[in-house]
Order: sequence, then structure tokens, then C-alpha cells
Amino acid sequence: MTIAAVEAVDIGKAYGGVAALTKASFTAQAGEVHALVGENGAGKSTLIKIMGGRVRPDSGEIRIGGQAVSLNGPQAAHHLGAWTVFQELTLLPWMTVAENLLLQQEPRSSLGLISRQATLRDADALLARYGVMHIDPRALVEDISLAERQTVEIVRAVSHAPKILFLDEPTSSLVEREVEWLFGQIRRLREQGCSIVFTSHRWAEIRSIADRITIFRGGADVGTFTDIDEDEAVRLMTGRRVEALYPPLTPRPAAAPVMLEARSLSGPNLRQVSFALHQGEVLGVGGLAGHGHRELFRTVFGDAHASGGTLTVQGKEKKFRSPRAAIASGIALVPEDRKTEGLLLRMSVRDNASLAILKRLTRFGILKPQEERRAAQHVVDSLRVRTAGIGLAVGALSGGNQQKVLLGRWLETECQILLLYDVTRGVDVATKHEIYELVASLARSGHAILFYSSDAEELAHLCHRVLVMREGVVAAELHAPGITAEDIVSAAVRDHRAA
Amino acid sequence: MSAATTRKQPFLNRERRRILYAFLAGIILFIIGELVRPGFASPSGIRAILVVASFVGIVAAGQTFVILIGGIDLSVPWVLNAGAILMVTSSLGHDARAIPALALTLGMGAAVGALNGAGVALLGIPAVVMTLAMNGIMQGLTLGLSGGMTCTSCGAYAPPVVQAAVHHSFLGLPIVLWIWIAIIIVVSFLLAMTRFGRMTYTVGNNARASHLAGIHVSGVTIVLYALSGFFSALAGIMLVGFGGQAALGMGDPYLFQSIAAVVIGGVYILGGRGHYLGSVAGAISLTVLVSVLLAFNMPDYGRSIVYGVVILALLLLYGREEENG
Amino acid sequence: QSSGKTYKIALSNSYIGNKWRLEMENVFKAALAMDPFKTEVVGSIYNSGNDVSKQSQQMSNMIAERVDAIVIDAASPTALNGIIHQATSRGILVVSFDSGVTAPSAIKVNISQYDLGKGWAEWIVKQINGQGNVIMVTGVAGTEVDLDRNKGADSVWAQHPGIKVVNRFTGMWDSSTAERNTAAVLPSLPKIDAIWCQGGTDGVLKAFISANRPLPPTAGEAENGFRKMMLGIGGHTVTGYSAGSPPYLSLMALELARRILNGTYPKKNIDVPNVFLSNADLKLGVNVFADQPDSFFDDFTAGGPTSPVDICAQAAIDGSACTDQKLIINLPAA
Amino acid sequence: MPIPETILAASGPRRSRLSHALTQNIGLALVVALLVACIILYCGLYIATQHRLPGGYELTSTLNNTMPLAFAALAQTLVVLTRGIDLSVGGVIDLTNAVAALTLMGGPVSTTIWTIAILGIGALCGLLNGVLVAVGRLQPILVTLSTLSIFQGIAIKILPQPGGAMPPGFTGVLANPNVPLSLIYIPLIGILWAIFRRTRLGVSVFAIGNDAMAASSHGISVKRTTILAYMLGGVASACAGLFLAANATAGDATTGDTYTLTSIVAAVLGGVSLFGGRGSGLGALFGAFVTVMVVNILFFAHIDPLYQTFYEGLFLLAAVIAANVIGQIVRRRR
Ligand SMILES: Nc1ncnc2c1ncn2[C@@H]1O[C@H](COP(=O)(O)OP(=O)(O)OP(=O)(O)O)[C@@H](O)[C@H]1O
Ligand SMILES: Nc1ncnc2c1ncn2[C@@H]1O[C@H](COP(=O)(O)OP(=O)(O)OP(=O)(O)O)[C@@H](O)[C@H]1O
Ligand SMILES: [Mg+2]
Ligand SMILES: [Mg+2]
Repeated sequence: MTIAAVEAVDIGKAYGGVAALTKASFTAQAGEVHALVGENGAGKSTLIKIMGGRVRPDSGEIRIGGQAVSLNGPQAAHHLGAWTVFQELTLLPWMTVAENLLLQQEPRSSLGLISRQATLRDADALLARYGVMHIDPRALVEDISLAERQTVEIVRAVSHAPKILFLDEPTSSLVEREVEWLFGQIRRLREQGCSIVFTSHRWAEIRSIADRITIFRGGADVGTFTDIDEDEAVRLMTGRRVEALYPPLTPRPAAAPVMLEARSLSGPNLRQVSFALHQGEVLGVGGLAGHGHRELFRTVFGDAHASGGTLTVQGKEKKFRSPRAAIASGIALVPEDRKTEGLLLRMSVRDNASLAILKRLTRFGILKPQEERRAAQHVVDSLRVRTAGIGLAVGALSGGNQQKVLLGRWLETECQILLLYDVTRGVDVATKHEIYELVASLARSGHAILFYSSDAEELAHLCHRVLVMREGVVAAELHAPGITAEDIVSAAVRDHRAA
Repeated sequence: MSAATTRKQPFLNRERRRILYAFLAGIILFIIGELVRPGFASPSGIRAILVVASFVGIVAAGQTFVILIGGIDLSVPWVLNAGAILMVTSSLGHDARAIPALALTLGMGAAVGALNGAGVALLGIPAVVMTLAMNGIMQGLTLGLSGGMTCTSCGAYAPPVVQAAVHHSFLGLPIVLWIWIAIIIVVSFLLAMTRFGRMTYTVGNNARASHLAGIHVSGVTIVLYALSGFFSALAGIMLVGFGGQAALGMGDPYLFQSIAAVVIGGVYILGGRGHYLGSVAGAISLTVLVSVLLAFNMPDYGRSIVYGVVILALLLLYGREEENG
Repeated sequence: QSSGKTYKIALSNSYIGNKWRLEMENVFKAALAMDPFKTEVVGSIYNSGNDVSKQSQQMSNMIAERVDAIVIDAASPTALNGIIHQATSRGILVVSFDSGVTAPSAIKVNISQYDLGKGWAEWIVKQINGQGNVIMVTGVAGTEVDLDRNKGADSVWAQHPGIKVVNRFTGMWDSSTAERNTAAVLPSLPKIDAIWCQGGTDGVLKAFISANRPLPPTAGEAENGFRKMMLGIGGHTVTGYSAGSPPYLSLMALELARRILNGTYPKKNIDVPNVFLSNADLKLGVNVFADQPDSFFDDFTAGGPTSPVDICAQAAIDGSACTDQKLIINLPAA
Repeated sequence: MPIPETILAASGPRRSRLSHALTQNIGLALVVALLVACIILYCGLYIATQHRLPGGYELTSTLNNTMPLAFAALAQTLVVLTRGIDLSVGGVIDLTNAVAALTLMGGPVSTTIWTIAILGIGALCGLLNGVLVAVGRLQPILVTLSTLSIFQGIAIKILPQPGGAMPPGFTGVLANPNVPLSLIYIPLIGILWAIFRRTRLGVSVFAIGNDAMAASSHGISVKRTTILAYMLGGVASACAGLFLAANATAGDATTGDTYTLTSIVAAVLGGVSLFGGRGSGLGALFGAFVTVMVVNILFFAHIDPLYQTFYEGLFLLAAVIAANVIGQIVRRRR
């Protein structure tokens, strides 16, 4: 065998008393796509942060090109040709896409000053070179969607012609077509001899692109495989078997009452959207990112104001002036970006889990600590949140576990209507399975669920109906049974294909 | 790792350690004072310094609330002055009128604070601008309405009960210190044990996420600023009790001192982290520091320099942020 | 004396957060409504706080308004020199008082701060026979007034080695600050035989009372609260010596400006004599007022037609014109 | 050039450049609008009361009086952009102003050398702040609160009494009272700011204010950038001290104090976010002009001096609310 492009040897890392990695190793060759898989909290991101020079390991060795290296910062890794897209993106929110793309390598004018025009031009060219036409380099990062941010971050890493590329859950918020795009990039890099190390919780993707897979469990690797089936991988990751990923779809009762009805809802990026969501129904929403899903969810939740149309909840017309009003009507939202819109990162798991039910946990405004602890522990136990305790800051949890806390927050409430925006983003297979079961059982027990996902497969399996949105309009409505991911994707892009 | 789920957080976490150190700093400064000037840390010396610290501490209670949500209250000086003047002019020095006068004054403070909060939360005015403008507005109103403190009742004394509350003792402690202790208990309880306190921290951590979780962000903000106004007015009342009469300019020193006490006590200036007990420790150690420096017979410039150097030294010992990354 | 012309005179004041400044403005306002100013002067008043660039900007606007004279109580003795020069070079008369300015082209009306500090100190030396512990409560550091008063005192202490200045700390010319600072240091101080205080005198004494300390002989400002204690009003009596910058300096400056403008007085500085009052000199309703706040400054008038200024108490209290008395301002003989 | 296998196609027309520029610089656009509104109001009032147009003098004095605040606001902006706050701005102004009073008295050569040395002192003050924040890992507000006290103390030590006299040439260049020479400093600041924005350092300052962690993973040194930002801020504060000295023609070790708060207000009015990462030095400059225009407007509105701060406060709020409303409308349109 040739010299490995990158090698991690027995890496260990502890935060406070919590061991994130105990003895983690893997080896990736040049021209190989190497997947790291494992449960939420298995330590994948920690390992990638260490390989990317952002975190110093407590023990173990990193070898690049056969040479042991000590990375004392991201720059050291860059010098060795190793570039990373971290799980929590590192774009600067109040700077433009162009500035972000060319940070630290801005084009200079003849006076030696950074040229804004050239920056824009170069950024435009860069995006075009990688086939990204839908992102305006002049836009501020805070104004673009998570998927677009992810794309920008990938373009930035790829543009350095890396010898080693680490991608930590690059597809978590990407939809089918964007994933395809990314895989195109990965294949090209592989052909050029680049070694790509990536993590994902979507087995289909792993199977389609990874050459080899290293499985992690509890902070250590349990083996590297070239050919392994999903069931076996899941068993190695979790120690248990996951029967079928998707639960069987229970047909919704024929005469189920309408819980939520939108008629001709309009607003920014929303045009005349109408739908009815019934009791016990999982109504999927799909389509390419940036086509109005975000706005639809925000409008229904009272976080954005419709310029036209009506919203009816359980037969009563409502005009929500704030999320509080929507919540009072029994609606709950798991938002897109858990870091900025969902969680209070510096506060504890307990504080985050109990946030929506504080009223129930207080008497005369005074908190009942016992009950609060019990409620938080219930969230942790029922969703199997991996945490060193309910007192730990939620920001210290792994991405998937953060998502579980957020979901758990709403399950403790008595909401009837759940707006789930990409809830399985960054969630591991076993947990995904749990969430699917949960969604199905919530539907069975009479909840109405509006379910957006960037994963068309998921929509196809889980939803009674799927609304495909394009440019703020409902472009197609697909009915189960018989929905396939391909149907959803082709409905979402039909126009562009035709054009 | 799942075995770790029951692991407890250490009792003395970073924040609590910091509060402890701030208190320790105060004690050390007392000792230094005693070494320089015997009698400095005598019971009467400590009592006198704590009384002075209590005024800062009371203003700092309000400042803690608003800083916890990343705000700031620069309207302290003239809300305090207005409170002092309103107290004497409405009570006219009669005990019988003390209760309504107290209610009126505290109500005025809370109302002005609520206006600050409304400006910040509903109109989106930056807290610095809103509260600074409010300081000017209150100054203009106070001077204008009292005709430049020339109204016939402006020279009235604080009601004897109010003066007694500052000067008289109960169980060996001046009553003002009992009041402060009560405030410490109530405020700490409010922040740690109530829904309102929890909402304060969540809003301070992430207003957007709190909003999406159904927290009435603007309501919480308004109440917090109202509390700040309330405590400024209360400090005004205490100060007229202390001095007997209202004077203009009484509130000036309390702006920077209250902010300094809060941040030295470990409350994070951008919000979300900290405890009132920290602000209390900050108020005490700052007051002891100033007093120690007064006890040294040194020129004012020297005091000014030493003051800055000592605070820096203390912070380098205990107030450093975590290395991020 | 009236020349039939009217002059535009503006008062540019800086800080407005204490009683002294308010009285100073009140008597100014009252005078504008009384003869001779009522007919001869169109006056206006501006405050800038301690912000020099604001005061400077307001003075620029006065220049733009083409006033005939500017009377100023400055936020800084030097920082307004530039704008003062601009005013005087445009033919505008500038008269400074209280917080004086160093600009040579400005006319100054002031008491001697040095003599004030010295006078207080000399009285103390006499009171305690040149022997004993003294505390000095100083003013706002970095100001000329503070420095001059301290220097005056220090010149006296230097000649009396028996006097020991056991502590010197600032009271910021503010009763409440003075009280707090005194309260904080008092427990650690030995027996105090005399107090030398630039301002906030009543606050210093209140701190002594709270700490159950006997009230030593006190030389201090002209606060009503201090003088009330000298008369024993309120249950505590102190042997005192009270003097200060009188708020009516603004009137002397106004009168000087008017006289210079109408050509009846030469362009020259005026030294206003210090008037020290001891316990025996005090008279209720004349130079002590039982119904005025402690922070009221009692030396707005020296009383009687021969004193520098004679104006009714009401003018100082609320800025209204006196009804039963004429305004008399006696500038020193030209 | 690689041919991508899959193209992520554009979904609609891109927004116009102008619309981008407007939404990205909304703070700057609003403060400019605010300033224009203030100027119009001022001119209206001026004409109504003075029956003529404001002219060269008004322009010159407004410019000269604003320059110190403009630099102080610039200093504040540099630090605030890094997610910090600089309460020591006033202290650095005190210190540099005091040093200027002591040293700027010789000929042009010595004056030039000392001017540069004073800028160096500002840089040193900033270095101290920056090192304590970046290396000492202390909260910026605490560091600068402490150094404010230290710098003030040193300033009073070296210039206990206001004084000194600036050479006429120095004043002639920095704060010429006769010609609106300061007019050149505005484009100069604009150009310097534009250059700063187009340097690595400038981008880094914004980047660490956006997200220090993210910036450091792109290889930006947070420590180095923080220290340099504070140093540049120190230099800008020193400029404020120099301009203040030039305008005053003399020094005073206490006049800088007010700039700590006013610099923050000017920066915030100029659209600088106190949470870092957003804002413009140019906006802060205009913010400084707005605060001075407010003084002018209220002057010519001839308001009861006791109520003056009341109207100032109201005006400030009205201005910010108006700006917010316009901002909302612009934002909604996009
Ligand atoms: N800064 C930190 N402080 C404390 N604990 C941490 C910190 N960062 C990570 N951890 C802990 O280390 C463990 C590994 O986290 P890591 O983010 O590497 O998991 P992961 O495999 O990437 O999971 P996911 O698939 O959910 O992203 C988790 O238990 C997490 O709680
Ligand atoms: N899009 C947003 N971005 C950032 N902050 C936001 C946003 N939306 C809301 N907020 C925060 O929430 C506050 C306004 O929401 P608030 O919680 O007051 O709504 P509400 O109280 O539910 O509304 P209402 O008073 O009309 O019922 C803002 O001041 C801001 O702090
Ligand atoms: Mg991860
Ligand atoms: Mg609201």
C-alpha cells in the first residue's frame, strides 16, 4: 500500500470530565472517499476539529503524508493542504458571500489594497466555476439559507484545491440536487488524488460515494470497512439493531378534521399557498432550498406576517402576531437553524428542555426545580440524548443531540400541530429511526404534522402527502402511497430542466 | 459515556468561583486598609463602608437586570435625582405622607424605566441611546418642573422614618443594610428560582430563540428596565434619607460605579450570564477599594492610577475569560 | 446712565447639576427683568454641561447671533480659549466668572480662590492654636479653583508645623459625595480637631454626626445646611467659618459687561472681595434660611446697598424679579 | 476550468447592485439622511431667527468643534467593531491633550515631532488595552474602565493645572478659526477609512467582530487583530486630543472625560452595532456631526435653559425612531 494521505492514531480528547474521544484512529488514502460514521456524540466532529487544527488533542498522533504533524491552528493544516468544512459553519454573518469566499486571499488592486470589485468578480467566477448559480455573491451571509451557506462553505474549501478535504456533515441541510452537486465535486477531487474524509448520517449517500467507512462508537473506532450493509453498520454504531429505518405509514382516518388550513397565504417569497392539514396527518413540504419553505413555516408560526390570505386553526380564523400566539393555539415549531433560532447554547440542557413548559413548571411564578429536573430528564431519557447531565451547557452537546433536546422541548408541551423544519438534520440513523417512529406515533395519536425535509427520501416514506414548493408556490401535491424521492425532485426542478 | 449521564456539575463552577473571588478581594482590601489605618476594618468602619456600598449595590441591582439581557441603563443619574426630589416634595418631611410618597417615587422610577424598556424593545432604539436620552429628558423635567429646585417644597427634609431607615440600627446593623440584604435575597431568588428570572437569562442568551420559544421578549425587556428605574429611584430615596435632603448631582457617581460593580462581579456585558450576588461583591469591593485609597493620604492623581491598577490586578487574578477554541 | 441702546448679552454656563449654578442663573434671570437690564439688555442663557465642545459650539452660535457680550462660567479654564479669542477678535466682549478662563482677551470677575483657601486655613490655625489634626476635603481634581484653594491652605499649613493634615480627600464640591467619602474614612481617622472643606461642608458634618463624632471647628463653603448647623438649627451646633464663591458673580459679570458696552466702565478685571462669616455674623432670613434646602448657597447677597450686590432672596430662589427692592450692583470704583 | 457535473441554477433574477448596497449599508445611509435632515432644520431655524443664511463662520466653527468628537467616535468604532467597547477614550484624550499642552510650544519642527510622539502615546495606550483584552483575556469594558482611571490620573499628574498655549501654526492647520480648513479632514477620514476597509487588517477587524471563532479558523489571528484595533483606536483618540488642544489653543487634563459617552452615542447613531462586526467609521463621523447639529438646532430654537436637556433627549429619540422607521421601510422593500 502507498503512504496514507492522512492518518489519525489513537486520538484522545476530553472536555472537562467528559471524554469525547478515547482512542480514535482511521487512515485515508489519496484518491479515496472515506466516511466516518457513528452515533450522535460518537466523536466524529471532535476528531475532525482536531484534524483541522482547531482543537488540540490530549493524546495520539496525526500523520499527514506519513509525517507526524502537530497542528497548532487551522493555518497549519492549510499549509499542509488540509481544508475543513466544520459542522458548525464558520461563515461570517454580516459579511457578503464574496468576502467570505475570498477571506484571507482577497484580490488586490494595483495599490496593494483589497479590491471589492475584483472580490465580487472573483467570487462570481468561483461560484460559476463550481456551478453554483443561485447564490448572489453580494448577499450577506445572514440573509441566505442554511443550505446556501453550506454550499458557500464547500465552495470555499474546494477552491483551495485541497490535498485532504474534511467535510463534517456537509449534506445535512442540502436537498437532493445540491447533494448531487456536492458529489460531483467530490468525485472530481477524488480523480485528482485528493483524499476526502466526510461524515454523514444518511446511509444512502454514504453507500453511493464512500470508498471505505470507519465506524465510531463512544469515542473510539470499531473498524474500517469497504463493504458493509446498513444493518450491520448500525449495529456496530449503536450496539442494537434497527429493523426498518422507516416505520410503515398508517393511513390517516378518512374523516379526520382539518387542524390547520391556509388559504392563499402570501408574503415575501410566498404566493397564494393553500393547503389543509388534517388530524393525524403528516404533510410533507419539499423542494429546492430557498423556494419559500422557510417563509411558509415562519408565517404559519406567527414569526412573519402574511400580506394576504387566511390561516385557520381548528376551524377558527387566526392572525398570529407573534409565535407566542401560535403556541397558545397549540402550534410548535422546530426551526431551521438550531444554533441561532432554537437553542440557548450557553444554558443547560435542563433550561433548554423546559423552556416551552415553564408555565406548567411554576406555581405563582416560582419554578418547581424537582419537576423541572424530572421533565428535562424525561426529554433526555425518552429521546436518548447523550449528555453528561442535564446541567451541561447544551452547546457542548454533539449536533444531533442538540437537535433532540430541541425536539424534546416541544414534545413536553401539549401542542396539537407540529411544524418540523428539517428535524433530522444532523441526526444519526438510530435516532432518525426513533424520530420517524415518534412522528408516526404522534400522527397516530392525533397530532397534525407539517414536515419539511431536505431529504426527499424521508418525505417520500414518512408523509401522507407532499407539497412541492417552487418559487413560493405549491408546484405539485403528491399523494401516498407511491411517492418516490424522484417524484419530489423532478417536481421541484421541472421548470429548470425544461428551461 | 452514557455512564456519565448522572455526573454532577461541580458546585463551585466558574461563575460562582468568580463571585467568591470578588468577595475575597473585598476582604483583602479591608485587611490592607486595617494595616494602613488601624480602625479601618473595625465594626464601625465596616458598617460605614457597607452602608456606602449599599447605595451602589441597590443601583447595581437594576443595572444587573438590564445588563443580563445585553442592555445598559445610562438614565440612572437623573432617575435617581428625580426620585430624591420627588420623595421630599411629595412627603414634605411628614411621616404620615411617607408611604404615598414612597409609592409615588418608586412608581415614577418604574414608569420611567418601563419607557426605557419600551423604547428598546418595541421601537428598537439601542439601549445606550434610549437611556442616555432618557437621562437628559429626566434632567430637563426635573430641573424644569422644580424650577431649578426652587419649588417651595424642594427644601423639605426626608420624612424621619426614611432618615431613620438609613441611620438607625436594628440588631447592630443599620436598617439600610437590612433593606439591602432583603433586596439581595429577593433579587437572587427572582433570578434563580422564578420563571421571570429564567426568561431573563434566555432573552439575554438569545432573544431570537426565546421569541420563537414563545417568550414575551418585549414584555420581559420592559419589566427589566422598569426594575432598573425602580432601583434607581429607591437609591434616590435612600440617599435623601442618608443626607436628609435632596441635592442635585446626587446620582452622578452612581452610573459608572454601578456598571463597574456589575461587570466586576462577573456579569457578562453582552448579556446572558451572571448573578446579582456578583454585583453585590463588586459593589462592596469597589467601595472598599475607594475607601482604602481615601485612607491613604495620597494626591488624587495617585488614587486614580492606583484604582485602575488594582482593579486590573484583581481581574488578572480571577477575572480572565476562558480561552476559546 | 442709560444710553438708550440695547445690548444682546448671552450667558454661557457649563454644568447645571448643582444648586450653586442654578442660583447663579436665577439671579441672572431675575436681573434681566429688573432695571437697568430690563431696558438695556436682551439676555439669554445656555447650558452645556461639562462638555467643552458643546459649550464651544454654543458660543460659536452666540457669535453667529452677533451678541454684544458673552458672560461665561466655563467648563474648562483653557479649553474655550480658542472660541473666546474668536469672539473677542470679532469685537464681542467676553466676561468670565466663577470657573475662570485663562484667555487674556477675556475680562475676569472673580474672588481670589487662593485667598479663600488661605482664609479658611488661617481661621483654623487660630481656632486650634496652631496645634492639631486637620482633614482637608478638596474639590474636583484638575480644576484651577481646586488647585488654588488647596495652595492657599497649604501656604498656611507650611508655617504651622503643629498642624497635621491627617487626611486629604475629594468631596467633589458635592454634599452627598462628601458625606459618603467622609463616612468611609472616618472610622480609621484619629481625633479630628478641625475641618477644612472646599464644598459639601454640610455633608462632611452629617457624616461626623452619623459616626457619633464631636463636630470640630469647621471652615467651609456657604451652604445653607452648614450655616444652619452654625446656628444650631437641627440639634447640632458647630463652630464655623463660612465663605465661598457667591452665585451673584454672574450679576457682577453682567453689570460689568453692560457698563463696558455703554462706555461707563473701563475694560478691566474685577476682584470681588471674600466675605467670611463666623457664627456671630449669621442672621436668620438674611444669610441663613431655615426653609431653604441644605444645598442652597446663602451668599447670594452680602446684604445692604453698600455691598457688591443687593438683591432679594426670591430672585436667587426662583429667578423672579424683586418686587419691593431695587437691584444694586456696586462695581469697585473704576 | 472544470466543468461541473451538476449546475445549481439560479432561481430568479438577482437583486440590483443598488439594492444590495443600500441594505448592506443601511446604517450609513440612515445617518446621512439624518444629518441632511438636521442640516435642513438648522438652516430653517437659522434663517427664521437671524434673517440671513448661515455662512462660512458657522461652517468653520461647527467643523472645528466636531473634529475631536469625530475622532473619538472613530476610535470607539474601531474597538466596537471587534465586539469590544472602549471607555478609556476620554482618558486617552485627557492624556494626549495634557502632553500636547506641555510639549507643543516650539517651532514647526519640534511641534511636528511631538505631534507624532503624541500619536505614539495614543498607540501605546491602545496597545495596553489591546494586550490586556487579547492576551490577558479580560472583558474589554473592565479593561478600559480601569485604564480610563489610570490615564486620567497620569494626565492630571503631568498637567495638574490647565494651561499651555498651542503654537498658532498648529491651530492654523488642525482647527483654523478663519477658513473651513477642517473640510479637508472629512474626505481624508473617508479615504483613510476606505483604505482601512481594504486592508487585511480591516477585513480581519470586521471578521473577528462577526465571529471570532470562525475568523480564527480561517487563519485570522484574533489576538493580533484585537491589539491592532485597539492601537488604531488609541491613535484616533490621540487625534481627538490633538484636535481638541488645537481648537482650545491650550490644554486641560479633564476635558476629555465627556468623550467616553458621547463617542459611543455618535458611533451608535452612525449605525455601528455594539455587538460588533457591523458599522462604518464614516457612519460614526456623521454620527458625530448629528450630535453637534442637535446642539445648534436647539440653540436657535431658543429653549428654556432648564428644559434644554429634555429637548435634547427628545430630539435624539425622535431622530433615531425616524431613522428606524425608514430602515424598516427599506428592509421591507427588499
Ligand atoms: N466543547 C465541548 N465541551 C464539552 N463537551 C464537548 C464539547 N465538544 C464536544 N463535547 C462532547 O464530546 C462528545 C463528542 O461530540 P462530537 O461533536 O464530536 O460528536 P459527533 O460524533 O460529531 O456527533 P454528531 O453526529 O451529533 O455531530 C459529545 O458527547 C459532546 O457532548
Ligand atoms: N427576526 C428577528 N431577529 C432578531 N430578533 C428578533 C426577531 N424577531 C423577534 N426578535 C426579538 O424579539 C423581540 C420582538 O418580539 P417579541 O417577543 O416582543 O414579540 P411578542 O412580545 O411576542 O409580540 P407582541 O408584543 O406583539 O405580542 C425583538 O425586540 C427582538 O429582540
Ligand atoms: Mg458532529
Ligand atoms: Mg412584540
